[in-house]
Amino acid sequence: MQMPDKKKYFNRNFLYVGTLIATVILIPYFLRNDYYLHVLILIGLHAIIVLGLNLLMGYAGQISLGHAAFYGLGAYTSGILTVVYGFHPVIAALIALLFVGIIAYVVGVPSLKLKGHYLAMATLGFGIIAGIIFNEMKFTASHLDLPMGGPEGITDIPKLYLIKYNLNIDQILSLKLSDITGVSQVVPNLYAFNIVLDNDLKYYYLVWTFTIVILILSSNIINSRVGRALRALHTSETAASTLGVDIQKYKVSVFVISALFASIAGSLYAHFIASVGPSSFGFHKSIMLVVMVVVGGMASIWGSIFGAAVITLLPEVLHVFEDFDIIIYGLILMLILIFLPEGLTRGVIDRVKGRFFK
Amino acid sequence: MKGKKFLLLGFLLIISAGLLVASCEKAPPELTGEPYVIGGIFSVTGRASFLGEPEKKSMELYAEIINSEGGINGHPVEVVIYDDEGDATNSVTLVKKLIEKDNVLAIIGPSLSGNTLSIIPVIEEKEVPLVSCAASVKITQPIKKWVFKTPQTDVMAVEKIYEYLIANNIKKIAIITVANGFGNSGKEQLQLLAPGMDIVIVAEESFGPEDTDMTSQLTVIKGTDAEAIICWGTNPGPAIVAKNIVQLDIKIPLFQSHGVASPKFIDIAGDAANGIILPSGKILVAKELSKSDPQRKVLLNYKKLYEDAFEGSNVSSFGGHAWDAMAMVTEALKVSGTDRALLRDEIEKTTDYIGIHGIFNMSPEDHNGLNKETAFVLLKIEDGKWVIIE
Amino acid sequence: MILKILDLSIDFGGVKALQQVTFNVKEGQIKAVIGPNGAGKTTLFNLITGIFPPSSGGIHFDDVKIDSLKSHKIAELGVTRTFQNLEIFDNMTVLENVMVGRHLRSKSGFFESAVRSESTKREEREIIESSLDYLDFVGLSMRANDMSASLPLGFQRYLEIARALASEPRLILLDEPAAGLDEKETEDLMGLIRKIRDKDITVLLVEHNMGLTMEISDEIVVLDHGELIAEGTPREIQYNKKVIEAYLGEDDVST
Amino acid sequence: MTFVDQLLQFILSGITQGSIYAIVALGFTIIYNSTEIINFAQGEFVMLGAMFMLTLNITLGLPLPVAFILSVIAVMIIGVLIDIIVISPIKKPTQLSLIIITIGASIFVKGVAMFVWKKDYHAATPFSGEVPISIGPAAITPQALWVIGITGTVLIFLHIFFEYTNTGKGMRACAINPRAASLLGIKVKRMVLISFGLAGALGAIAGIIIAPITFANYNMGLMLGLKGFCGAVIGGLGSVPGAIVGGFALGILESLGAGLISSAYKDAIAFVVLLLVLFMKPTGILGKSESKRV
Repeated sequence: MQMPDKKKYFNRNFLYVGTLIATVILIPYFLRNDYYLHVLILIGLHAIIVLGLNLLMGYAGQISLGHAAFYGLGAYTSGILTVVYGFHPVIAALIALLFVGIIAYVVGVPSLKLKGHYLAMATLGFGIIAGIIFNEMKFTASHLDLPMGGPEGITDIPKLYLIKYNLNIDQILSLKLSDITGVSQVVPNLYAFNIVLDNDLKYYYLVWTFTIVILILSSNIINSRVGRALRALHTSETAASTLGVDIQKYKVSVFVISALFASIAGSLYAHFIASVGPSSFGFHKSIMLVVMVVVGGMASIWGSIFGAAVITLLPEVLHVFEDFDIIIYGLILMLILIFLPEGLTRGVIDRVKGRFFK
Repeated sequence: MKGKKFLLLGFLLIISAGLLVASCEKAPPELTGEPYVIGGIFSVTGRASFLGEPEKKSMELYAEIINSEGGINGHPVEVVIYDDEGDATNSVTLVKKLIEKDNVLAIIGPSLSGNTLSIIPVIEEKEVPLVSCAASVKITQPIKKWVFKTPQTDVMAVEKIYEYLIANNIKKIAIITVANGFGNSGKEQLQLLAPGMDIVIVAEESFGPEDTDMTSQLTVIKGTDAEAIICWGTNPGPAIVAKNIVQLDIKIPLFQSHGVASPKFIDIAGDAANGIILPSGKILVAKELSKSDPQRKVLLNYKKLYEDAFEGSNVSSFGGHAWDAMAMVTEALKVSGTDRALLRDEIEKTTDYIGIHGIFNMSPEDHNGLNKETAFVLLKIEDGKWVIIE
Repeated sequence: MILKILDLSIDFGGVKALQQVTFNVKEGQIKAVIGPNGAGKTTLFNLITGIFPPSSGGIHFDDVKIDSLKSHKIAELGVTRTFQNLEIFDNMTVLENVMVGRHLRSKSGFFESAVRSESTKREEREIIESSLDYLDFVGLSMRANDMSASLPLGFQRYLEIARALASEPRLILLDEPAAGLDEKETEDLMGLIRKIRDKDITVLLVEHNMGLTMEISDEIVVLDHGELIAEGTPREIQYNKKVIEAYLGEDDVST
Repeated sequence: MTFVDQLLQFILSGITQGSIYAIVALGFTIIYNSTEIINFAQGEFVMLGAMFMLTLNITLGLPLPVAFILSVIAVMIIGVLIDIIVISPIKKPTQLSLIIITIGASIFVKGVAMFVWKKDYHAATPFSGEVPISIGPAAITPQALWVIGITGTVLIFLHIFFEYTNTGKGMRACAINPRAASLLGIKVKRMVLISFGLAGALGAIAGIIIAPITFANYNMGLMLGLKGFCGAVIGGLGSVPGAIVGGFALGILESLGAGLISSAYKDAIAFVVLLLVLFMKPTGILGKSESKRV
């Protein structure tokens, strides 16, 4: 009996993951400065969200036009908890995960009973409502001189750190809120385990570790029992349910998972950009994320990385056209969808190698 | 089917070729020394384009003029301007691009307060002087070593209006503000200063930047005992508010913010604009200023240069912020050369610089440098023209 | 009695698809449902597998009331089906289609699958093995890694059967499996259905091919315009006046 | 001003706002009806209508009716061009790829409009002055009455077009079952072309009549398109009267929300209601329910 595709598939996948890890480690040595590193970090953040969105849209076939809201919720929760309430960043990020998961469930259960345009409209509506709430939320706290939030967003979000000891014991004991959030307070690295991610290179490695881990998790999900159930319900919900697949449960689960991925990216964003504002999580951001999925290639894990990279780099390249960059951006979107409907990955790679590539 | 594809390809190629040609930059005049590069971040497109567009034009115009007069000590001034489209994430990316890739000596902008606050950590870490064109008081309070700003803080505009209210013993007011950075910062100052001048805010309404009808909010205000309405926003909202007030036959006086201090407002509000009072930079009434006013010459010069360079578009106070910033940075460059720290110190030493928005006196404690006398003047719109009240 | 149907009726906006249909299916039996087009055969299958609920009446499987359950719950009890117009997962390979059939017989959730725990790996190997067995059962193992959409019609029918069998059902509903098959393929199909019955899986069959139905069924139920007009062994049905009338129309009842 | 007066004013303003959303929603419904496409570029057709009207009426000084017709024709041509160049070349269109391609088209059109008409806000001349008409204590601008009137006439025209003309019936046939329609000799491709042209025309009309109220700017299309789409869904996606009812409902709802609850959350209230409608009755107030047969 012919050796099933599975074995051959796995060492091909290890090869690609290996090359990705190698490139991620090596790239910084070729880059001259922080700007390229900054763009690469943004690509990593977008890739995390797009991997989740691809599980939802590419594999399970459920459209979401409001995923920037989960990205924003993750970022805002991390920002608010660390700046206004002085939580430790890692704890804040975990609370953000839980909070976003609950909201995704509450929104997901009713929305995912809908199909096609109606689901698109429900998620779009949710995205806009979240955008308005980000714009209106205000936070006042004792140690803040002016209220935080509103259109100007939350600022002075501390760098991500694991353990941060101060010099002397009594200072540790009388740890004031502003101490933890004080960004400019330079703590000499007397203590060996003073792990503070204060420069872009460290942050780059952190973000891309998350991206690669999430890529592997997504790939595992796809090549497993639950992945097949998702792909089955994408083609025919009726057939899948007669084989025992609980359609509603799987749709909501993959919706919540994609929201959790977006929340992780949000928390990483908050500590990287050090401020969160409504302008970064609006309707146009949700559209950009969906474009990354479609352009990268639906139902293709590697398409997510590729799509995130191309669409994040595009505006940087188009800056040379100044005001006309949005004309070119719209043009490129149309061209890709007309000439390469299955997305860049499958389209380009297929034509180059002429072989099916998962 | 085949024919249509080539039709599409041909059509799209022509468009992109046309745009490529239109966008290549003009070759800078050749000057000896290596160029002084100044960076700019403005919201040139998107919802805040009425801020970013004039700011970008003013900055480019100023550089052109400086270069035509021999640059700075023989060094040509080169400006590198990026558009953050109003998104704070883009501002952070672009500030790093300016510093790392274009290694600019100083940065002017961003146009919006939220975007300015988001890039401050990078500015302080990389120690590059920033002169913001956004108004929020948080930008310069608490003082940040490397951060300056040219726009007057909203506090001064609010004070101007409140003083007028007290002079005409109007006690109860209603405020209606736009739900963006500009409106929010104005609302905070209106609320903060009201008790001190025993003015009571009896109604607080707001409207979205793209809303097209505010009659509901104004009907609520009409139901209160407010004696005046203060609308804090930027076009087109305030113009719609003015027209709705006429529609609802609301008689009490309407005040606007310096956000609409431009001829554009009168164009679109039409005769609903008459009778409106608002604080504004002196740019709008440059001709009517008394000869003794030192700013008159500077304002008329800027107005003439701007309207000659960009026929069809009239000068706006927002462009003035970038103009003042360029003036201060280029003055400081004469002394500092390419040393950023020295450049920062020089900017901080700017004294008695007569700018578009007033007379700037920077100091280690004040990185805005404007006081309310010189910053604002109160204007009234009478049959389509600006008239100075005070 | 593995399946009991009692006074089952349903109407779509006035159109009476089924009216008071009552019949039972014995364990291990091959029972056929025949009737002219539009008699309500596929509607009956849709009701049994919970695609939509009936207007009235009841369906019991192993004395469990299933007519208001969701179709995935019904599948859990051991009832599955094939489809008249094929609902193949064309975005997957032949093998993967059958692996979906193993869904009920495996349990690793999102978390175990994501981290690829030992139990998941073991379970994946087991799923692949058993799926290959079922492909072998229907004679499709040589096409395991091809895309399912590339299979000819006949093979796609066998794939659906293999996929349904993979969920190890106790009752399988075959919805016109012989439609579009040639002489030889129908012959093979008959052998396959017998092999299914030999794995004591009860078969409920909807089929137009009279030759196949008469030869293979233990009992036959005849529907006409949503009503049950006859039930009995193939011989009794062949000479039942009402059945002939329903099929051949009024006048030439004399033959 | 008693509470009742305020309520009357809220409703009147809601009707003005609702009529804008209604006519924009109509554009969505026409294209959705014959192609199942949600045309995210519909908002840009509205913007183009307003902008063409500005150039023809104010810059070139053509009389109002002439400028009105020319603008409508111009946007109709653009709508047809978008179908020929952008929509029909797509090989196997999926719901999602169509949503993205119309978004790409809307970004492209917005970019070109910014290039042509620059970024300022322009005031359009109202059809019959600006003296408000008072209905009891409440007041409404004449332009608002024009908007309601024209929306009404357009509705009647569409009713006649779809009920009594062959092309109209052909388009409805395509909506229900394109394959069956093509078997009957209806050229589905041409029907789609006409529906894009018609949607262009509707967008243009909407843009022209609302510009005096909302001012015209290259960026006005997005939010208007979203609200129009919202109205179409609330009213029942695919039903022409539904679009009108949904549009007005959304307008009145927003106006009441702003007046009675909080103006800051006006849009949020509108979209919350949209979600409630979607969750309770996805097919909308007047929509027909579709069931998928196995």
